[in-house]
Amino acid sequence: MSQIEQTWADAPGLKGWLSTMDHKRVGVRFVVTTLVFFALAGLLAAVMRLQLARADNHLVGPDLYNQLFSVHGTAMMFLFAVPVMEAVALYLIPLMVGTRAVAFPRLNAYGYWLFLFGGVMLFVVFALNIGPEAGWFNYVPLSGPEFSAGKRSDFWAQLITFTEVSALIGAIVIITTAFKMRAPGMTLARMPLFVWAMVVTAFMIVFAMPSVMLASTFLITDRLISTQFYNPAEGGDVLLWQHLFWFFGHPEVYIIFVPALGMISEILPTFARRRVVGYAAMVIALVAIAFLSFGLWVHHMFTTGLPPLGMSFFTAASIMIALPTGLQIFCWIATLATGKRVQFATPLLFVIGFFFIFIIGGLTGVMLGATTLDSQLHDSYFVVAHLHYVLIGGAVFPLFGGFYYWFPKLTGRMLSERAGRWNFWLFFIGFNVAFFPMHILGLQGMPRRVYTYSAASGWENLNLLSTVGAVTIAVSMLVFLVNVVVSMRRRERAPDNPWNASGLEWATSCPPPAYNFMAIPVVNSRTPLWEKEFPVAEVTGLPEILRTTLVTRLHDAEPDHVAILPSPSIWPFLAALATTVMFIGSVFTPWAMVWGAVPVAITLIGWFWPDKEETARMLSIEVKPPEGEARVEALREVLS
Amino acid sequence: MNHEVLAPAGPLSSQIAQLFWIFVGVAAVVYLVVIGFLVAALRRRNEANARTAVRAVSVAVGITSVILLGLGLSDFFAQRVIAATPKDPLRVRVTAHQWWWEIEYSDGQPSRRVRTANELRIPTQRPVELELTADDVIHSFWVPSLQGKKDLLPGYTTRLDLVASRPGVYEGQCAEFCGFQHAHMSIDVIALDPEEYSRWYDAQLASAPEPSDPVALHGREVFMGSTCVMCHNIQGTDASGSVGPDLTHVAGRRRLAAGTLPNTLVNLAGWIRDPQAVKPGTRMPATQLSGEDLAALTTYLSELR
Amino acid sequence: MSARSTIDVSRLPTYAFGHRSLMWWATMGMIAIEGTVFAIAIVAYFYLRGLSDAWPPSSAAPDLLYGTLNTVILLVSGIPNHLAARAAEREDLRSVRLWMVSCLALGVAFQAVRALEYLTLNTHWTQNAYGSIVFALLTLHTVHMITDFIDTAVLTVLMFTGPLSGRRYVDVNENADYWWFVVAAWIPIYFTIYLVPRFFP
Amino acid sequence: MFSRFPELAAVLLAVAGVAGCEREQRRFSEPAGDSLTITTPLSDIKAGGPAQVAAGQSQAATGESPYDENAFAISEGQRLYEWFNCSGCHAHGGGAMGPALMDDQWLYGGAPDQIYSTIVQGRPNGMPSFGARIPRQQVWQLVAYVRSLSGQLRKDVEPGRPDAMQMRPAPSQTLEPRNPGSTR
Repeated sequence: MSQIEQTWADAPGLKGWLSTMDHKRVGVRFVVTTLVFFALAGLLAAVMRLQLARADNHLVGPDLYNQLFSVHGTAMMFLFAVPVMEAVALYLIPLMVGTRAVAFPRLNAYGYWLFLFGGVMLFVVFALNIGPEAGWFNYVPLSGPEFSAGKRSDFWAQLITFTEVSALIGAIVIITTAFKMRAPGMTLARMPLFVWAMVVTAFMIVFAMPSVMLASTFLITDRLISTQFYNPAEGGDVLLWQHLFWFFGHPEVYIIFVPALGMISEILPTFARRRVVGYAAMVIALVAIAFLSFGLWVHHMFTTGLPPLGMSFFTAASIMIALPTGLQIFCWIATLATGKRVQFATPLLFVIGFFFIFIIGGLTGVMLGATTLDSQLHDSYFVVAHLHYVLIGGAVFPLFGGFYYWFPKLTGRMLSERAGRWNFWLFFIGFNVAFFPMHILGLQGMPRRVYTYSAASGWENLNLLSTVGAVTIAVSMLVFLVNVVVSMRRRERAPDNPWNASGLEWATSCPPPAYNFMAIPVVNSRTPLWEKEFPVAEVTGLPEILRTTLVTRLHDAEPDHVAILPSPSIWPFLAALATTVMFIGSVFTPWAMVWGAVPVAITLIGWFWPDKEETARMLSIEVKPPEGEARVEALREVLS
Repeated sequence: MNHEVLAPAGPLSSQIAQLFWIFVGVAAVVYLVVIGFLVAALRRRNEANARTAVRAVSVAVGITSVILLGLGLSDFFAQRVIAATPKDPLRVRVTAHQWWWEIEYSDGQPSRRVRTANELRIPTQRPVELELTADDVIHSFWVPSLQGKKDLLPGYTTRLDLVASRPGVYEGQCAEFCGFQHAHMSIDVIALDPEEYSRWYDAQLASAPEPSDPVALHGREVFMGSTCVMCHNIQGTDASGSVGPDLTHVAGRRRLAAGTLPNTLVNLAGWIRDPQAVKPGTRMPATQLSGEDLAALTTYLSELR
Repeated sequence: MSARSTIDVSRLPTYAFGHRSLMWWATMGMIAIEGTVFAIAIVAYFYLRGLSDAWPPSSAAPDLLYGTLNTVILLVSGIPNHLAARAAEREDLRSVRLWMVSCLALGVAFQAVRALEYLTLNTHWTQNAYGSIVFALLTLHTVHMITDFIDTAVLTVLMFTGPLSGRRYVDVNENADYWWFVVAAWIPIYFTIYLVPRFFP
Repeated sequence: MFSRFPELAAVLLAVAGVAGCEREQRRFSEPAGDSLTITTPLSDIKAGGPAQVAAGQSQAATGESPYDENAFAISEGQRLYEWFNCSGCHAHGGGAMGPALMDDQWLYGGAPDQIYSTIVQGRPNGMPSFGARIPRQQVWQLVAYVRSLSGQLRKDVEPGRPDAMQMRPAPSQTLEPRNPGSTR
């Protein structure tokens, strides 16, 4: 093993597995965990659809049904949609920007462990009949101390704490990696659109998550130590919860959607064999979506009797956000139109599926943005149809396209095209059969979250049809699973660049070595691998006795200094365990926050405390900033 | 069907239905055009040149913003029409509870205030202003045939105007998840001709009729002697519980248990004997009445027209 | 690999101060997140205040003494904090140790005063929404104060015991940034808890 | 250490499971008990006398209160306490016309079946007999709530604060030391 492989290798066995800092091992683990939660939440949806298949059905009682749809919504939103995008980004961004690791590997690992323990907690709690029962947005006073007995809503609030901290950590890691660790020459204008999308998403996470952090903290203190935030009789307010939740809630759905836009902007140009049309317009559109998404949360509250003039402002903002999304769609279509002949591989099939489904969701979204229509459509099955069209159509389809597209990079093997087509068509048809009838059910007056309905209501046939669609989706997910399992056992390895795409992630082997790039490439274009001469130059001289990578300046990606990355350590895993014990303990007694903080502090100090031997090696290669300054200036002339 | 958004039975809901069809029309056209361009882009032989493509994108964005502005304005004007405050409306106070609707007609004289539950009878052609509040959790009053929904919030009084153009039964449903029996919390809005409405209103003001035969009399004694009296109120008797629906004219109602069962003798008896079988989780407890007492009680209640 | 032009980065600095270092971006991220939490908590305070006809609804406004005293101590603690940051950039170990210890001393002082503040709030979190939001704001800041105090303490111990390398000075510099955040965040909270009920009922 | 981890986790899970399961059960209907022909026997209980079950057959079908560990039933008890106007005489546990329920002094016994009998049979000086008026399941829910007022139940099953004017710290108020003797 060469020196670099030795430095970047993890310890063998379980201890090595738990203390790895490799963003690829943590990334794959993260993606697999989110997919397991996706499958579990999908099963809950299947049970709900079976219960709703017939009128006055007794498959599931009201109490269990309430837990089913609450855990389905909570798991899909907090344990699948947001984390899977971050997991894919944490795997791909270092490869796409041309660096050897994420900015804060230990923090990244801690973020994953916390997410895993939070997710396991939710499903264990659901299995123990303590699952949340007031829906994924858990309106007060139903989720408050008087109307939700026991610990159910408390576990919901704690799950929010787990998944937020993990998402915020992911956001900080993504922003720092994308801004400070790009390959030399990759200026902001040459950054891949997926990286742009993830940076925009990360900023949305940073400014949206605190709102739900506060809301869930206020809820848990209301329930456990009798604060009065949501008690209308003591100065509290039930709408305070809705404002705080939806100020986070709407950016949340764009946090799920914007990464998917990034994925499409990576997949589609590869199959159109040309750069995306209007790169600058696309970036501005992403940023516009981020800003606008913070200005339209009240459209979830149109029916609470707020003053109509105020609501018209939010109607305008809700309708306006269709513009940047529209621009992205037009630019993609223009890219397809001006590219070479398109070859229909499975990733492109899923992107085309996105167009067909998401645009319907977008248009029904405009309808829901209008206050008058929203007064009829809000909280009916029309909304259930809309949210699935924009979430499954808008995020899950591009995500599956991304799986088929980046699967060879993650595992070194191609997914089978034939199974891919079966997976796509079953998913596409099953989805539309399941969710389009829900538009009509909503218009026929079927409200959301009803565990049953009477035969006289006339909703039976469409519900039965919808259940058939749901079963088809389940079958297509099975096909995907089989495809993954079979492909993993294939012998032949995928080439470095199977789709001969243009991104830097395809410049290294499949799967990439622990250090990603033996020599960090220098780029001078937005599509490096499609240039005649790649790489323009190579970075050499990075010390190999420690894990090092290059830190570059934000605006022009000129080399700035060498970063020494932390070595593998088990402390993040232990810190996550201690934090989990503290969070779950605080559901049963507030003193757990005090006593639980001691082990958390100890593990964090252990995580931070520098190792003697490693510090010695660090001192051996240390170059103080003043001495290195001259060297930096010299380099910059060479490059410019 | 009498609970459909697209089968309006009042000026307000037809305004919304009309606007809905406009939005659907525009959306359908936009969808077909965009998908048309997509399919063309996928199937074409030669490459379109980049210059025209970029211009096409900016034109498309321009058209999109014009369409969106148009839709936004159409909604704004429709909103102004619907939000216009009616003149001299019939005022009714609706209080939502966990899983039933308490209705009280606000009349100038307190003695003329009718109290009923789960059923709202209104005269046709006259605007009705509902003052909505909730006693426990958030509910939402939604009768699709007549108007959009409005939430009932603890600590707030929200307003909703209804107008029925023609007589008929218009079913509604609670639209905000409110617990175990959110699915069985529906309400009937029955529009009557003005004279028939005032006849019904005066009948509602009267106290409960005296039991006509010994079986009904025994039924009343069972009512007064068992658990019913703790929660329910019957005008003209000393049962004055206020936590359950008012039963003074329960026999005249179209459906029982907030729209769960049609109002028949068998359903009434079944509901009283074991409400949890019909609505698991409802706040009404099962009673341990013997068959004979139950029959007498049901007879007595069926006379409360 | 063909003999392509190469960039030799072997003698570049192995750490840097200010926004050039990765740690600065993590600290700024933390400050952005916690800043948003404080901002939304203050907005919630004014939202609840807008709903009630009297503010504070039933109790007296918090006494000014300890709150103001704590504001002064916090602002004063900015001085050693600033000097510690400058010393870290000069990598002058002796003065880094001196200023960090004085920061900790002031830290102990304002935590003691904070304990007294809790007693003079004249309300309780169970009393009403006013009491709840006032305790929430104060406790949010207190938690940040305590965690920052412990961070600084651990770093100070490290500065005495070692093992030290140049990078540790970057950590001291970033820790000073976070300390500035805790001081700066207190100003709007002080204004909201202490001055608003008194001068803007 | 790692090898024993699965068994340790399984045991922990089971323990948490048992505690969690009962607390979170939502029992809507109980098997209908005996018919409600309750006669109010004359009893020789004297206020302050030895706390024993009233003479005549004890109305309690079971010795142990079925809802001591069921959070849902206790919160239903809290609602019924308001609905049936128990607060009219007992205020919110502090006592007014009727005796206080938050302390550990019981005129007619604080054991579940004694409270059950007190509610069903009524007691001299104003406690009406609710035997015919309140179904058995609801009486047991009230019994469980009354016992939670005086801190006799586990911390995690106690109800939170009601969405009403603040009468007293909620039983689940966990910061105060648990000495039921102090009435506030």
